[in-house]
Amino acid sequence: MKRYSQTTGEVGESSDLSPWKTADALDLVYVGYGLLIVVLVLVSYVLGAFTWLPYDPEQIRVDLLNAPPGSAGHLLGTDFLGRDILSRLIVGIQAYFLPGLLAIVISLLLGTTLGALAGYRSGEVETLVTYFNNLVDSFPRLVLILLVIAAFKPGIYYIMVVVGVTGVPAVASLIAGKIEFLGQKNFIEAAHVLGLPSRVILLKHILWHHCMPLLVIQATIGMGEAILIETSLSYLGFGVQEPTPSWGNMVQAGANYFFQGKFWPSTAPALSILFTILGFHLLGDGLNGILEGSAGK
Amino acid sequence: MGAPLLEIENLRTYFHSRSKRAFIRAVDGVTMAIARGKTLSVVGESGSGKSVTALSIMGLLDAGPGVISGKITFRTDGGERNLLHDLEHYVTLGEQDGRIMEVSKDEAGWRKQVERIMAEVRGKEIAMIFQNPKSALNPFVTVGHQITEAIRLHTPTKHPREAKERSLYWLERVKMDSPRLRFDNYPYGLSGGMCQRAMIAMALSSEPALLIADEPTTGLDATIQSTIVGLLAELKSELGIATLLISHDIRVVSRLADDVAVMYGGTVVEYGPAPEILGAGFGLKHPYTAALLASRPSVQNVQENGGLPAIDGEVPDPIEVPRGCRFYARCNRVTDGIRDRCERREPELKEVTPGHQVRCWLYLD
Amino acid sequence: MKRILIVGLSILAIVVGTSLMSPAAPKNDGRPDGGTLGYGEYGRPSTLDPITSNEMISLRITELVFNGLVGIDEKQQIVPELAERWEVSKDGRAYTFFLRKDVTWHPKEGEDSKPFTADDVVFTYNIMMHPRTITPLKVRYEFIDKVEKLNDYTVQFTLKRPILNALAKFSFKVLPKHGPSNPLYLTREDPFVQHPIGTGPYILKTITTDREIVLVANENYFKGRPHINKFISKPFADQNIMTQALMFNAIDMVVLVNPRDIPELQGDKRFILQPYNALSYGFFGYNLRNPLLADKRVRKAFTYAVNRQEMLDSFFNGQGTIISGPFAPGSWAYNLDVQPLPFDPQKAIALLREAGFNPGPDGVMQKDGKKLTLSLKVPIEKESEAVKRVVLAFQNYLKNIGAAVKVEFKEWQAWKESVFLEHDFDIVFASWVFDDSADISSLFHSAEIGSWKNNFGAYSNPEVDGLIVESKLTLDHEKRRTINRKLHAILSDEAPYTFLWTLTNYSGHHKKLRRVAIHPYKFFSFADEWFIPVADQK
Amino acid sequence: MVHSSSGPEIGAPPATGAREPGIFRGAAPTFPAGTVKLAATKPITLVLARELALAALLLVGVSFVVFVILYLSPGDPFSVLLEGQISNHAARAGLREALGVPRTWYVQYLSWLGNLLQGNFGTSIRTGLPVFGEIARVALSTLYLTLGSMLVTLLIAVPIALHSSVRGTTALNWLLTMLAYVVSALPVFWLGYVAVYVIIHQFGVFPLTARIAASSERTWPFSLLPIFVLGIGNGTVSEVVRHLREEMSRVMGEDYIRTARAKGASVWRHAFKEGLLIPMTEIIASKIPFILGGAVIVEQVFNWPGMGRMAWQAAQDRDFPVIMGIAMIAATLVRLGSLLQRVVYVAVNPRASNERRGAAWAE
Repeated sequence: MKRYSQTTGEVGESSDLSPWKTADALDLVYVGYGLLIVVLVLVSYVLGAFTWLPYDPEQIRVDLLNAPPGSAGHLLGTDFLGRDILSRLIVGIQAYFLPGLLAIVISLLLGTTLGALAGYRSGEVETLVTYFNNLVDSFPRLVLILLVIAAFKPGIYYIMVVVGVTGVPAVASLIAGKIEFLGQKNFIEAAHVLGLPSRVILLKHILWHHCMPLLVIQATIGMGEAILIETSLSYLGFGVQEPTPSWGNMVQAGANYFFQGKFWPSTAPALSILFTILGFHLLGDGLNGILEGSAGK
Repeated sequence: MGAPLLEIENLRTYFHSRSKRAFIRAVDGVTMAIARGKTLSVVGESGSGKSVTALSIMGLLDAGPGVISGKITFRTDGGERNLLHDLEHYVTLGEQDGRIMEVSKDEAGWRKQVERIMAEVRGKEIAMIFQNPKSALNPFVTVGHQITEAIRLHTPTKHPREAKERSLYWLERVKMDSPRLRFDNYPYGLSGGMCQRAMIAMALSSEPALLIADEPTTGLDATIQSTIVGLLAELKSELGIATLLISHDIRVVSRLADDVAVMYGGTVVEYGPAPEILGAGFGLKHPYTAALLASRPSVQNVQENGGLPAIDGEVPDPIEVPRGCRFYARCNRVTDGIRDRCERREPELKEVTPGHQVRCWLYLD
Repeated sequence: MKRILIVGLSILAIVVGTSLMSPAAPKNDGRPDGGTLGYGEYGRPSTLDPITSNEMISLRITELVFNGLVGIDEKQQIVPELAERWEVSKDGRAYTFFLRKDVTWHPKEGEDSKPFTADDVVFTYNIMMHPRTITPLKVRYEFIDKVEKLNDYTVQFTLKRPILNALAKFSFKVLPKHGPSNPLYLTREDPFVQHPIGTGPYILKTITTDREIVLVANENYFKGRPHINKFISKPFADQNIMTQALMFNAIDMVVLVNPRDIPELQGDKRFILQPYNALSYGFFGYNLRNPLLADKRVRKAFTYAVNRQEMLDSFFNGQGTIISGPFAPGSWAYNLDVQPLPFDPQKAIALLREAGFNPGPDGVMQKDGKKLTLSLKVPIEKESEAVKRVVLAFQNYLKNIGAAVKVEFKEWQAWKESVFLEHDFDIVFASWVFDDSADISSLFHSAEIGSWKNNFGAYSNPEVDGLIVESKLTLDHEKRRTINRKLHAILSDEAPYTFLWTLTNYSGHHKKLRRVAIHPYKFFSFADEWFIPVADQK
Repeated sequence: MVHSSSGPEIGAPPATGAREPGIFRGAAPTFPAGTVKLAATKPITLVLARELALAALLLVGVSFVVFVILYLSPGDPFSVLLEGQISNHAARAGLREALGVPRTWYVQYLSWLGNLLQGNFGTSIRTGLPVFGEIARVALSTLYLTLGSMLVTLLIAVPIALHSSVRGTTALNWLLTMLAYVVSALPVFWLGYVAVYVIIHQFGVFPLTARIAASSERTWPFSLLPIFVLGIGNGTVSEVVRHLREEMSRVMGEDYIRTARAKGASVWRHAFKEGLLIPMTEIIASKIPFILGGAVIVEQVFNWPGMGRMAWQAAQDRDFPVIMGIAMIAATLVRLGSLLQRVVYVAVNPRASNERRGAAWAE
């Protein structure tokens, strides 16, 4: 049963409601969940930063290795060195926060610039940007990272720079597409007619008003990718190195005991990754659904 | 000449605007009928609900609430059936002092039912041609193949080669130049006019009882428009197929229509034989019709008014439908005697002369 | 602790003047032939010849494919292999080997197998010593002056000077003259290094696309046909998966079981864990170039601070022995009278204070304003949480006595550079693997300080230097033993390393494999004796 | 994300051409509109020639990027690499010294590129074997793995996408979509461990690589496990679902689909090409890099003898010739993928391929 209703529309008031008022309930739920995750991440970042933690995440307890959850006051148990998993999960955020931010900033800045160029000036510029995008897209990201690692050294920041750059084409073509679309809606021409300088149109109207949601979404997704990449690299031994905790190296270290039936040390961080990334994706989808969905209605 | 081929009774088709959280009353109680072999033409400004009516008949609207009530009786040799049969079971209306404020609809069930009913009607009994033929044809399939498909679906001709011959016949019938060549073309290779001919060929090839032409000339340049209209006129006389012609272009209508229904704001405001309605003089006409005719470019108009009088104001907002006469806001023939009623109550369709009904307080006493 | 640094020098052995005769050609020991043995290796071999290869995986393969003039049995005795007997001249400078006449090389593709002659021995020595040949073996044979072929089955080596246990060094694997495409020297470009042929019990048949190395029994092996038909070396990229592969019969043997999996296998009756004690030990090595560490008391303090037993028990299920000095336990040179320093944090702190350190505001010890913060460099090893455990625990122990250790993981190559070339480290965690537990000259002799030399900690002590040289020169075994015991005592007190332990290596194999004897570090030396009962051959 | 199909009610959706970009960005080759128009009047062969040229151009770019990375890296690994490219014969003749190694960067690059073009990728520092042969040996099994997992991804994504694009959000497809999202968000190697654990303890079979598992008939299906794990866990399922759904619902709103319904023809038949075939090739082509990346991990876990494992090994040993070779080969695969995509696109889309007659006859 799908339900359509009319807010007693008396003659006169026919102004548009805000998209948030009219959004799909589902989309709202997604956004809600996404925001919840974002908040959690931020909170645990702060907690980590001030080391307000149940235990010292680097305190080794040789007598309490791979303890199951709840044992000896360790809410999520302990890892292969008897360190408190919960505390390490919280601190683990630190490993991603700045690096992830770096990656995001790179891909967003470069991406929007190129995208704006491509979408706004067609011709050679566009062709060049397209070439750049396809070029970057030609590299399997992980292989490229391995190459960089071999060439320089396994540092999370090196890696995140690569992640950022490989994220550029996505943003670029997104922005370009958006601008093209708006162009088709004679949006830009209109602005021109009103005598607005291109810069203003580009920055204020297009990027700010129309691309913001997209960029926000991209940012969250970028963070998610940063986490997954680091996890994969940890498995390969190139991720964040001990004793600094990262969710990736926690899953990796825990997984060494997986086949002995000690699931928890790897499952706890794995699930944190899962819920976080899920949150980021749903946030993106929700925002998309609400903002894009309401467009043109 | 017996019962009409198609009878529409009090059809209501609503849409829903998410951003306004309100209903768009696209079609709001339309009643009309098409006699066998005759052409009924629906005229009105864009947004008056003409096309939606047509799509409602074909059951092609599954967005939003869509068709929510009414009856469409379709009579063929196969007997008579209601194209909206049982659909009311899937829709429940919440009314509030005579206005529908809420619709809840079991879309899946509704859709299934529609498909069930329309399965053997679409394309077979009722065929349809659209505006903007270029985009209405499948760009990925050759013209010929699209026609052959219709033939093999709906006529006894199943064998590919025969089907091809058949569709070539129809292509000639619609005066497509060098049909054999066109047969293998993709739509984008053809001009708008050619596409429309192809569309018509495709529609007629299954020899339907009723042809719905939805703004068949829109999106074509003037010269081609007239040739297409000419074609339709010929086919009409040759095939004598009943047609529902939807157009905002009076000239097209006057060339093809037997009967005319003038739609305004989702309802029929005037309904009757073409000559009477489109004929000169302002006798028994709905003010809107009059205005519409007046705005049509013609020698007479120019002589009389030294120019083209446009209708002031705009089409009423389909969301906040006025309680009184829908045309009241723009009407230039309101007299103090009726003003009050015009504003408060909506007039009924009233027969002013046999077979000619008008919805206006002027004629309601 | 899988990464190893091989220190090559001579092998301990009791000199056997005249040889025992070798067993008859066909193995009529009543044990069944047949069956296949698939064994799992963590990682892949680089090259498969005995000369250019430099890691354990290849070493194990070459042990199956090649033979030396002499071999070394379970009891570390020298036994004849390609040479059926030998004579040593009075002055101990001339070694004459009389070769077996019944030995043939594995056949090359589409060729008959050629006989093994003195030429091959001469060829092998020359190719080994050729400047263009890159091999860790060179240094070990500089004591040889020249080699000459007396006749087809007699070859004589002349030494520059008589040395102890020279005979053991003639266990180097012999290559066929017709093997390498380049007669002068052997490089990794030579196809031979990937498809070697030898005289050994198993013939290298193919290397499958997924780098499985298939070896088949050598029907006319001079010691008699080996029992098991096929050896397949299967490379694994994931140790956890490798153990599971063993437990679920995808493979029959794992050459080195990860300590964390030992309990699981011990619990399982289908499998046998076979301990084999590689002559090796793990240690924390200190860089004495750092003034803080130049003070012996600091180094000893660290050693006191570390609870080695606790680590051994909880990280390695107690599979190993704590050591006190530079010699591998089980070696005759090891001095059992020297006890490992006990775990005693108080004493450690006391020593530090004695050395002039006092707790700073942040709890870190400092000496005239200089903090006791040190960098510990560790090679990255995927899944090597054993390493992680030890170093992190070490860091933890030192924290308790007020020494701050910064752990830095670097990938293998980079690690080697910073330790052996740039000497840019304070502490390293590594382990030595010896093939001669009695010679530590390259580790602690001051002449061994410098780029790519083994005394990376720059430990220098005239007394030690003297003793090392002395022990090298002496020809008297007892005298040498006493010298080494002295060395042991001094180095254990000087603590250039914090000596940790010798871990007992375990190979795990399915119980269907019988008569499995494993050589301490060459592993497959006795594989031709292994067999699988007919019932289990499937 | 899950939009009910009750889209914008009145007024047909935007005609083909510009469409609102969703989260997903357009297919692999996002070409400037201009060039596409240009292609429209070209015969198919010409279009393909152009694509090929473009791919070649891109590969040169790739090689340059690879070169720059290596050139900037500390030490002078590149000289090593070049030496490795000198054939054994030359080396034996002692030419290496005589030849030396070119100094200036562009000479280095060009000589390297020249060798690449002759299929000479140098020799592995670790094994001393020619890199090209080494990679060629394993590339096939990686291809097998990646193609297989793409298939799996599609098998999962397509039904979900189609169902929700036509029916809108239903409990069922919502659940499935969520599932797709969940698996996309899991670390793939962990997923692998779980899979292995489950299989082992449910069936007591060890799913190793094809050959080993295939040794007994009963177990051969388990050899496909890596393919499934990669197919599910490569992190692209959710995006594939999203893209296909959006494309399909867009096409469902096209005029010609309405026409098809009006004439009682099968909507699927008419929507297939633009609504499924093209988007499918698009998304797959653009996801190849991700899947290849995932292969690196899966090959580690399942001991799958492929390029990914080789790449890891090479990174470990700083074996530049190998990892550069792999980067090049992988990039080539990616380019091939999008080339294929273009071929399909041009083949099915009359607009892109030639219709000279039609164009000429236009009134």
